[in-house]
Amino acid sequence: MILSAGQSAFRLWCKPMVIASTSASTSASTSANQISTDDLMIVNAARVLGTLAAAGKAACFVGIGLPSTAANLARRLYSPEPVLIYESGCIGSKPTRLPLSIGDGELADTSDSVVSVPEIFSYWLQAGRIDVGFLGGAQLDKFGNINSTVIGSYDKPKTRLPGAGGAPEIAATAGQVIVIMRQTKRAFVDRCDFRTSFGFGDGPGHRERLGLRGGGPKIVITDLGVLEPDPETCELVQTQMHLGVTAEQCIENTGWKLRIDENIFTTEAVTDREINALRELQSA
Amino acid sequence: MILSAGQSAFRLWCKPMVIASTSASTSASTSANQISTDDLMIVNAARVLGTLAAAGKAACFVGIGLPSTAANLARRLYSPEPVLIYESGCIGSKPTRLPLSIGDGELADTSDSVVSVPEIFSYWLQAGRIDVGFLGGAQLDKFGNINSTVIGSYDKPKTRLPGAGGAPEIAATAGQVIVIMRQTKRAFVDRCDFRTSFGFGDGPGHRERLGLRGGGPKIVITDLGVLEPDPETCELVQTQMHLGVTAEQCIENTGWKLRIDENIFTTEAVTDREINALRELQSA
Amino acid sequence: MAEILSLKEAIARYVKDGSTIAMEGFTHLIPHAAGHEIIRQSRRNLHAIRMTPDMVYDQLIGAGCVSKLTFSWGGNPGVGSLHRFRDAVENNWPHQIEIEEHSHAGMAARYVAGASGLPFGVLRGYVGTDLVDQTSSIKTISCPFTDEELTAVPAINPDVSIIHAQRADREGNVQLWGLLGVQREAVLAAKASIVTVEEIVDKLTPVSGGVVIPSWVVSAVCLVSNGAHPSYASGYSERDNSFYKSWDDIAKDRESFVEWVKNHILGTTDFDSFSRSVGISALV
Amino acid sequence: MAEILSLKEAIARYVKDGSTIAMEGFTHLIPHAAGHEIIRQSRRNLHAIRMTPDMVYDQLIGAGCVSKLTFSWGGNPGVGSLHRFRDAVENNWPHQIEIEEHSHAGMAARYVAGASGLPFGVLRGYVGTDLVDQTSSIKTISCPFTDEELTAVPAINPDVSIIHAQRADREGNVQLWGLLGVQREAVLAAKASIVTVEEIVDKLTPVSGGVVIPSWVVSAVCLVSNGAHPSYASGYSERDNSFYKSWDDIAKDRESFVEWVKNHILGTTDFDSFSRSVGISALV
Repeated sequence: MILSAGQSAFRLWCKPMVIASTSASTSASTSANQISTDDLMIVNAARVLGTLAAAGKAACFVGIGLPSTAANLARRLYSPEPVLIYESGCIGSKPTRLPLSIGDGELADTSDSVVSVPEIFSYWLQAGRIDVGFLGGAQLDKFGNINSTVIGSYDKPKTRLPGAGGAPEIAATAGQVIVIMRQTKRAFVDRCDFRTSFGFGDGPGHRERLGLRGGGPKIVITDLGVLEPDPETCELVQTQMHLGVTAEQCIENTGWKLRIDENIFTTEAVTDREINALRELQSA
Repeated sequence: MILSAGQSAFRLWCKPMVIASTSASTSASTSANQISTDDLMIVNAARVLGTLAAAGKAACFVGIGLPSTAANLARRLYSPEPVLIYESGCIGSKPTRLPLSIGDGELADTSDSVVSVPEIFSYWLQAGRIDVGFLGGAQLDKFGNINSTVIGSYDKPKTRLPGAGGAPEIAATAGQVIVIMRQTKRAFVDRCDFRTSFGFGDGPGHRERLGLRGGGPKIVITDLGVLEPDPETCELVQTQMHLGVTAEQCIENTGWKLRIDENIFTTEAVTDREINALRELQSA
Repeated sequence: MAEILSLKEAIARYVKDGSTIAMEGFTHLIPHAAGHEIIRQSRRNLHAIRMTPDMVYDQLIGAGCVSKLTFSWGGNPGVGSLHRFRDAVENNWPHQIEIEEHSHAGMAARYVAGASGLPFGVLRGYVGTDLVDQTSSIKTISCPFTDEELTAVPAINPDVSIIHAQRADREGNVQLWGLLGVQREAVLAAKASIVTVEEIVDKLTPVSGGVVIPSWVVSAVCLVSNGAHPSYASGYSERDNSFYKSWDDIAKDRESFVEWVKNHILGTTDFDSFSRSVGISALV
Repeated sequence: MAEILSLKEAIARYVKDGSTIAMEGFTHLIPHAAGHEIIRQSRRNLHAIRMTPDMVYDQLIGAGCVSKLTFSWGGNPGVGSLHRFRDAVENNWPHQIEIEEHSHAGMAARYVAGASGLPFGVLRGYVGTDLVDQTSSIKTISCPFTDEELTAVPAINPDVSIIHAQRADREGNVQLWGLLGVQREAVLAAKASIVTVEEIVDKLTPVSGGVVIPSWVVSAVCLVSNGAHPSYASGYSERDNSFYKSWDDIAKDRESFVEWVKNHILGTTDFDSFSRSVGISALV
């Protein structure tokens, strides 16, 4: 069964309470504020985090790049703020500018606590203290599994990718996983060449059979819109599209036979407040 | 076979090089410097540590009481100094006065490094970084096993003792163990009521069969003298007596059929330098 | 996020009859005030866990709050026996208590496992000792790579862990320094946690050797100045060694113990009133 | 006790052809100078271990020093691929290298086991991923108490671990602060260790968030100011992000890489001369 809008997790976050006062129709449109597809992904990810933080699910395991930008944007837009945790050992980081790397000194200097790398994975991630993990990769399959290891075969790879990093245990353990990736036929595949991070595996019940404690990939934010897993089949379904994107575009840019939610709707336009906060963050 | 003097470990330490310049016949005899049996044990233990430190075996796991006093006395008398490690997490402590408890703030304040209690046992003791461990207890048996758990049966103890603490793993893992205990028939028993810390178990080869990595109890320092394990039978043998102590006294105060080393000799008298350093330490 | 509560309210909310509690502190930062409040609220059938049960656990046991004790060393450091603990084990007074006995290394491994979300910890420990025969919580485990036999111990995950720390900020972030013991692990292993602090400040400033436990892993923070007495809080107070010595006389005798608890704990309303009653000053 | 040596002497003494080496640093404090010296001394057949092999491992691999790489994430953070690493894996240039691939959580557990003197570490990890099929160094293990299945990974115990730290004293005690990564574990797990430092001082003063690695667990301390460049040492330098970016172009092409190594590493005598050669200033 395709998700009804009522079941869809995005219903929770498409209208975060704290930005309800901003008119939903206010879209940022000045030329200085051209909204890129990166901006769209960042803002929508920040909204999810804002809603999760409001629900008390605030501890967010962040990687550098779009996730870090989104998490720091959420810190500026929402109250309560999400708690940012970086695998370099920083807990409760409140950087005043965007960190350039996961080991940026700014992260350590602005953290509540800095711990060793072994500890961040044992006492914090493995212990189940992380509510939200961000992941991305070279390939995402229809069951939300991610490949960041190799394109082609493992022994004779066409492309050797960086590898697992913290991803396998984030995917297994975080309360839920938010995937941020550009939606292309090459990246959104029927089956990953290599399963680096486990999503829903081969489908319903697979996570449970393996005893994984985290909730898995609950939302995939792309440059075209949002996908969410059908709660019955675990297959990722397009549930939301950015303004101007068509269902055909989504289908064309997906390597599996993508289903479109019957109640699909358009993501709320990026507001001035959001884009201004983002620009401020990026220029800090 | 009884130890010959040449085989006996004490040959190594009865004349620590750094005090060789002090006349061996200089005994401390002023009334202000009455030598107690505690003093005798402390000074002799400090000498062992001094010799071990000179041989590069300097990392010493210390408990409060006589061991801590002996270790700190050795720091004042010998160069290189032993490195003092307390189970409260202090590594390389250099207290200026004797700590009153294992958690004395002075220990933390004067340490090279303060780590958590889990870490002191995993990264430091278990990893085999401790050269010397001091132990004591309510009962010591002829194979150097120690009881600090119960007198009587475990379920209906006549006397409930404090228990294991760090002792079992110190006994198993330290490069060697120095036992400091008063020699009495009640304490020096044929077999411990409870084996809290493993010495040589039931005799030769037992440590090896269990795969224990440390050297076990190599020396027992008492108020009467010194016992060492016979390298063939592993049984503790009296190898040294303090001035004025007789072999009969040692035998009478030992609960097993104590053997006296044929080359037994008298511990070097406590020197002025030693007792003065000890008094200075005690009054600091 | 931690709530700032009165100690009375925090104990009432989180410590229930039958709870498994851990009150940690390795000589330094022992949460005495919280122990008193548990006695005042007449909690019963507690499973009390602690590496080094000392005076405050002696009080809990003697006051009849404890039905099971899990520990590794139970004594009055530098003084001698815990008389109430001994009376309970030796004579079932005031009632029988079950004991589960470990070594420090084993207890530390158990807390680390608990804090890490693992069901067990692995160590080189207990081998050859009689401790293994007295509990089902010590088992052997084989290394899947080397076939070597090691020891496994089950994770500790208390219902509530209670610690004392130097200070917290108004958001409930907790800072402690000096000897850290196993307190962070105890908090991270527990389902709920209470931290008594010397001081609540607007902003935590970094302290050398200090750690911060973020508010979001703590349940309640309670302001109890000098709440570790007769233990101490580095930077705020010194250990009251004479109080530890005087405990020996108070606890030796059932009547004097009962009288003391009646007058100074049950007969007082909080730690300040206790302090006035026993004549200790909150300021050092 | 650590000896204070020139980096040239330390590498010559401790890094041999065929050695297993770990050069750790999590974005912060990466021992680049030491990596260059290994290339300069033409070490071959190294088993190189690192959680996050980045530029310096790319250099070692491209220069033909490495026959096996054990790692969890191999990329140029914030920039992209490690071209020499990819060329080795994809095209066997300059020769074939064996890879042993893990996740961060698994590598951290392996170092912790190594530092703790255990043959293996336990974690919730790798479950459902294809990583388990590619190495014999990931196995399952059952909890002896709950029967739950977990993952075991073998300890890492390098022949030599090399790290960079802020400073040391003249006795070779090492102090580092800021993001600590897995460096302390790498040193404690290794049979020998080399630490390059920004500065050697008379006395180490406490630093908030700092740790001290005592001299007696370190083999050699080498003064190499700015020796982490283009990584950084908190308090001494900032990350040279443009250098990381420029590496992409240098390493993309075999010829430009070979030329770069020839001119700037093989053609220089030490890190100062390298720095002059590439035009970086030792002072920030």
